[in-house]
Amino acid sequence: ADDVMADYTGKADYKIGFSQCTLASPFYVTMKEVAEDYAKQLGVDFVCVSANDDVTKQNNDINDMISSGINALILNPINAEGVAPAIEACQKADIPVITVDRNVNDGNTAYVGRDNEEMGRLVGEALVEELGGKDKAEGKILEIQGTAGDTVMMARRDGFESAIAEAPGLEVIQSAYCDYTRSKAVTATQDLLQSNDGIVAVYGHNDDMSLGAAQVLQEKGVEGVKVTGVDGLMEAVIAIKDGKYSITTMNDPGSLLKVAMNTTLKVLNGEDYEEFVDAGTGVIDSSNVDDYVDDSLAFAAMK
Amino acid sequence: MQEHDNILEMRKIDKLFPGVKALDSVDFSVKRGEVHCLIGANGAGKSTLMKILSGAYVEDSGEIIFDGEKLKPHGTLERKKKGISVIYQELSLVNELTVGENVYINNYPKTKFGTVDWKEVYKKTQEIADEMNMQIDVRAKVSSLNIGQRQMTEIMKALASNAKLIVMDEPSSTLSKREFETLLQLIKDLKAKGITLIYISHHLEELFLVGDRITILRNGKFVACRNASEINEDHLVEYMTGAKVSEKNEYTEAKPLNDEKVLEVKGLTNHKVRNISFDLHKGEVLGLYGLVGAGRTEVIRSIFGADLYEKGDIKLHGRPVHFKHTGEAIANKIGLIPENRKTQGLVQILPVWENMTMVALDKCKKNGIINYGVIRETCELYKKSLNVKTPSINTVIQNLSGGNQQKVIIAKWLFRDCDILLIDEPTQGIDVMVKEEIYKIIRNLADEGKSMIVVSSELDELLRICDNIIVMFDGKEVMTSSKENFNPDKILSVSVTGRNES
Amino acid sequence: MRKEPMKISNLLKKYNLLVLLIVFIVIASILSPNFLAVGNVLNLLQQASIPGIVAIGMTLVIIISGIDLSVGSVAAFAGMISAILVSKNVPIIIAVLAGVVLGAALGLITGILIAKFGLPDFIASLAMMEIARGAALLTTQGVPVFGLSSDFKFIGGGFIGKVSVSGIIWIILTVFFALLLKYTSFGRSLFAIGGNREAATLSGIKTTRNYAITYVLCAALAAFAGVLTASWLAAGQPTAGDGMELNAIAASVIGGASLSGGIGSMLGTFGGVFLLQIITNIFNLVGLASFYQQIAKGVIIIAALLLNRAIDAKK
Amino acid sequence: MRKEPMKISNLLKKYNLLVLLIVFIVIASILSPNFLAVGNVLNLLQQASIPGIVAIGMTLVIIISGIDLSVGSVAAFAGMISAILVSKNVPIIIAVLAGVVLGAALGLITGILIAKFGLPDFIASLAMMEIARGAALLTTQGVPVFGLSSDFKFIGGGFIGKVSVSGIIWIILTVFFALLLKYTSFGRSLFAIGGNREAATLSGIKTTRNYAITYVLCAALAAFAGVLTASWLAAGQPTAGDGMELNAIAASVIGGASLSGGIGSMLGTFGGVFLLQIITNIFNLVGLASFYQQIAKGVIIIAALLLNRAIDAKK
Ligand SMILES: Nc1ncnc2c1ncn2[C@@H]1O[C@H](COP(=O)(O)OP(=O)(O)OP(=O)(O)O)[C@@H](O)[C@H]1O
Ligand SMILES: Nc1ncnc2c1ncn2[C@@H]1O[C@H](COP(=O)(O)OP(=O)(O)OP(=O)(O)O)[C@@H](O)[C@H]1O
Ligand SMILES: O[C@@H]1[C@@H](O)[C@H](O)OC[C@H]1O
Ligand SMILES: [Mg+2]
Ligand SMILES: [Mg+2]
Repeated sequence: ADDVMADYTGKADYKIGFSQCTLASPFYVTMKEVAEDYAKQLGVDFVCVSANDDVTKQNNDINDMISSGINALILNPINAEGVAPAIEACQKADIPVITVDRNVNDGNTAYVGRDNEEMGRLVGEALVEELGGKDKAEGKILEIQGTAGDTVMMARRDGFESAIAEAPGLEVIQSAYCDYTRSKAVTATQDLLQSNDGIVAVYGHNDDMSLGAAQVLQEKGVEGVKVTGVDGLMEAVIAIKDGKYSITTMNDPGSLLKVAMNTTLKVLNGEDYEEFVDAGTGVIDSSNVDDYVDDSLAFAAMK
Repeated sequence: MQEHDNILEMRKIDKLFPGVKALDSVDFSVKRGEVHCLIGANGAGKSTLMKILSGAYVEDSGEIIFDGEKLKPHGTLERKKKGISVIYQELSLVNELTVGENVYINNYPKTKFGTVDWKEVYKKTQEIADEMNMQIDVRAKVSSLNIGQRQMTEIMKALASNAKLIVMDEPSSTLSKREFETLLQLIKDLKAKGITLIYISHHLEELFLVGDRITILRNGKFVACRNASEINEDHLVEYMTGAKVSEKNEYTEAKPLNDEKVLEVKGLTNHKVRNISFDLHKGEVLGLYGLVGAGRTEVIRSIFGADLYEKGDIKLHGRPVHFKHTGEAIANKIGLIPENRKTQGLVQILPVWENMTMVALDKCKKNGIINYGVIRETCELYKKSLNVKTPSINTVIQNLSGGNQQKVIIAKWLFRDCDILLIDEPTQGIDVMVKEEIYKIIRNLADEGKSMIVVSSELDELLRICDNIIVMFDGKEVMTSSKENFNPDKILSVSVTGRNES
Repeated sequence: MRKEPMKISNLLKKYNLLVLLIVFIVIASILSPNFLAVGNVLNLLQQASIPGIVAIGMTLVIIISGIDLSVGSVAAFAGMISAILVSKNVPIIIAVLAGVVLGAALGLITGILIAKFGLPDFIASLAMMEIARGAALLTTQGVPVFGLSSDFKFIGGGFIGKVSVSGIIWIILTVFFALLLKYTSFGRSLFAIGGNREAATLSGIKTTRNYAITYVLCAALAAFAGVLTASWLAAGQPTAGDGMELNAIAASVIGGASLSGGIGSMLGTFGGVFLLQIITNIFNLVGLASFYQQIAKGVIIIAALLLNRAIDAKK
Repeated sequence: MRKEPMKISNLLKKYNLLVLLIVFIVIASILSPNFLAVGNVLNLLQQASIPGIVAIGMTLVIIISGIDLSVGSVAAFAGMISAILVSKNVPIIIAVLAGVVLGAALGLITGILIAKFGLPDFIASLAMMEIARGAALLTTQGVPVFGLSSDFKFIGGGFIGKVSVSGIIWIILTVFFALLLKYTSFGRSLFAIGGNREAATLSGIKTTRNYAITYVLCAALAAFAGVLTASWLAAGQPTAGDGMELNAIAASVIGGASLSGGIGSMLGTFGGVFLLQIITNIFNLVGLASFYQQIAKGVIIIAALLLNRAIDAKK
């Protein structure tokens, strides 16, 4: 993955727009920040607008950016179809669209992303191992869900549950949707602990929520529950090192954006580019955590 | 034959409100084409009876026959269509809409497309105004009108709906003498057009000017119905109270004023009034007379710090003051009883005790916190001494009758123990018995050495209680007269013409 | 004698907003030369159309001194239903109508709860906001509906020449409701109800009925806006319309409506919607970072209202 | 003669809510045997404490007939500032105070805009909502602040025995403000202002000042709640508090406050907050799916208010 991470060196004098679905989570904020720094480094003109999770606004934002004269658009769509009109407008204006993190069904030039189902599956498999293997593992797993109807949520759910299905002794209890936010996860965990005995593990659709669950477990003095999540959030990585957290999978937003910027510039310069870049993932647990701890970062970086 | 003479018969009407029997088997009949006066003390049930007539309230039992037809208990719209029009005590106009629009509200002339024909709305309104000799801008917003003009709008509204019977619930209580004259003429014109009128008022002398017959209610019961020509004011009061009137109240004696000046106003000028100057002495009751709109309210509001003023010097006990907030005036033992009970004087949704203690809550504290024992004692005391009729001091004030609400406001300021009280229209809408009580309170306060400025549109009232009267016209002071020289005719003519030639 | 103070004062009221709009347009076009480009203006019209249609209904509700917080989720629910029907090949006109009728039905419930049972507007519509949002999500378990026929795209996303169809619809609806307010008994009754409900009742106006109808209209317009959104995006989005209510209320108030009722105009609201849309548009054009956008938007709303008051005071 | 109908009527008022609460608790404990477990009750206390503290301030504002939409973002902003200070090793007490003072300052701005410059409550606080949210995000460019010292966790997430500290704080604040409302001139003045502002002014009450102070209190309480949230989650979250305002308003109204002002009580609000929290709690306990939760919540709010009215009518 080394060349994926390499900084782009081609000359550039472009205006690049970035339409971000939301900034309501560190994941997205990091994408934006890395992109801004990197753009400065490259000397390209760069604007980022957040759609605040509102598809209508995302379409409007993109139209406005077209009016303001961008040369290319980096897009993290709220969902796969909702920005179709804006993408059409980009096509009409000859503006290439490079999707990042989440993809669209149609009309983009390239996509830089990751396989969220794979992330879920990796966590699931590693967890089954931690709990003693397919045949021995038993008990309830609390699954803290992200945002309703969101493709990322569904992929992480399906990947994880397919791995757990291999172990007949395990049962998954789904929480209410917690929108990837910690405070909602805390309340949900509190309530679910009341009505469920025999919880052996927690799996959150992101680390932020799982950290909330971990906190509740600690407050309630419940021990031995494995806490797992997705993202490689540094706070979770450090918790793994401290033995308070078990597993996470990497989802470094910074690398995503750098690759997306590189791809964009290649497109603009007429160079060769890959239409699909999988930025990759990988498990972090107590066995390899030391390789990833770096508290100057918000998310663990791919090695 | 007799039957057909009556345009309206209300029989055995009962109405119970939670805790109050507002109407108790009331009979009431009105002859076609007459002006029928309906009177009774505050809370006697006059307005309730009229609201039942208009369909705003539904009677508990009883029947109503109008124009030979028994009415079913239904809403205001149907009764309006039948020709019953009520001008409520609390006028029911929409402030943000124009005169014409209020007149034709829900009854618009339409174009052939079924849309509102605005030209026609204003044309027809103007026609009504012209016919009735009313000076009014039919396109003005109601919020910009004075009370008299608002009343005219209500009357036009009734005429626009082809009313056969118009009820006027205390139309005169907020009118000046001159505006009342206009009303009187209007009533005559309406009568001439064959319209029947029901007229409610606490000004007994008016009844003889406008009315053919008079029905008296007491405590929700029918007492009597008499021809106006066969009865006098004393009888009326007797019917209203159920007791013989002791003696006609006399004007108090003129007495020398105390030399001590408690308030000196020089050259007071604000957005409404110019160059007002007067002194108020200890123990003096000073009247401010004038037409509605003369600027009397503005004078006392400026003194009280409720409104800003541009120029003028005010001295309190010889010391210059300039209050920027009502709190400062109150701290200096000045109080103000505003002209509008409902919107300025009281917080309607709060209980009697809270309204009574609102300006003097500090006096109800022990160790810096409010002591409800003190509040209860104080309020019970005033309830008794002012004879406030309320089930309890915890009753929400909006459930009290107007007169009793006014007493609560007076109690509020008595409790504050002010040296100077500014009183705006103290007896508006208040029955004759309570009026007397209020006059007595004012005179007693004066005897105790309190000083008062009383604004009133009822000259009689000022003549009775004041030591001096200032007459205002269009924001200016045009005449000052002391008790020994009171000349009602002169005061009246000066207040109308604005000229003091003598 | 035949002075017409009403019309002059109306003009002046509009003029406040006009001043504001002109100030904004001048600033905007200085900040960004692209602002007044024909493309951008048409862009603006299209962007403003959907919130604009919602704001029409909200203004009606504000005139009767109500408030409707449920518009955003009603829009989402109606959009979902239409999208699902379109995806099942139901004729487009029926799918659109179904969405609008659904919205109207929800509005009727809210309206009855408020007008007949006396629940506070704020809370009744808040409850409806939760219900409609839950229902919208429930239709497809939260998954957006894709792959709608391109015919459906016309009403929300189509163009006649260079002008967006939804923009044209917005203008037509604005004119229609402006006329309704001015020239029908129903329209006039809304001002009476909002200005003084008791007086309106005593004048024989069917206040309860008209109050409820107004909520029906508001919800139906919101639902229609939701259908237009689905059409525009060629997808039903159960999370659409979040925050729509606040935007619509702000637009109405900036356009001169009073939350205490009895005052409001379609033209004012039209301007208010435009003004709010310009704010976001110009920020995007000049590339102001997102966080600053929110702050600036808040500051500008306050400034606009203060300016409004200052102009008023001058009169 | 020494009857005290005032107190009885108060009791009756409370009794409405009590009936509701009991109905709920009975249903809840039938639906889930865990509901009345000590652990769950303490749980509820903790969960309700933060919205509860916000609702105290909101009730004050509602009593003066205002409304404050900015509480959620003020909470977030204050929480961020405290968290940042704690992360920079500023003494905790100072960090907490800084958050609260910041909130108070924002409340002062909103209050002055409303009370002095006459902007509508709804819009002024809406603008402040945008501003504070933007500012909260701006502090760290949107990144949460974590890794806070465990001492800081005590106020928001700590326990004394098994009882949560924030729960205790909530109870203390409720009692404090109930006494303030009942036994101080300032407290009584709020009812007068909300009931009839003009009459209050003419009674010498400093309405403008007290109106603004109420907004200051509301924002300071919201800010404190935000600091507690940061403490509880051991992280400053710039996006925290979204939707807090609607929850707080709903709790106040369910607790008997009237949005037209002059009516409201701390005990009622306490019950209202609890009731809303029970709804979510019981759904989670019985495992009702999310979408149904929203619908059921809306329906229950309506049912609660209708029941409330039915009980009222019986009296
Ligand atoms: N809506 C109501 N609810 C409860 N009580 C009422 C209501 N309306 C009137 N009352 C009570 O019914 C009685 C009759 O009131 P009403 O208004 O008819 O008197 P009134 O003769 O018009 O008095 P006033 O001269 O003061 O206008 C009073 O005791 C009043 O307090
Ligand atoms: N709230 C109001 N709305 C509309 N017009 C009003 C209002 N208050 C007063 N007016 C009108 O404004 C004019 C000035 O009245 P104002 O009260 O200032 O004078 P005043 O001399 O104190 O009269 P008053 O006899 O009522 O005390 C009058 O024509 C009055 O009818
Ligand atoms: O952390 C999450 C990220 O991994 C995903 O893409 O979307 C939701 C985020 O909060
Ligand atoms: Mg009456
Ligand atoms: Mg006056």
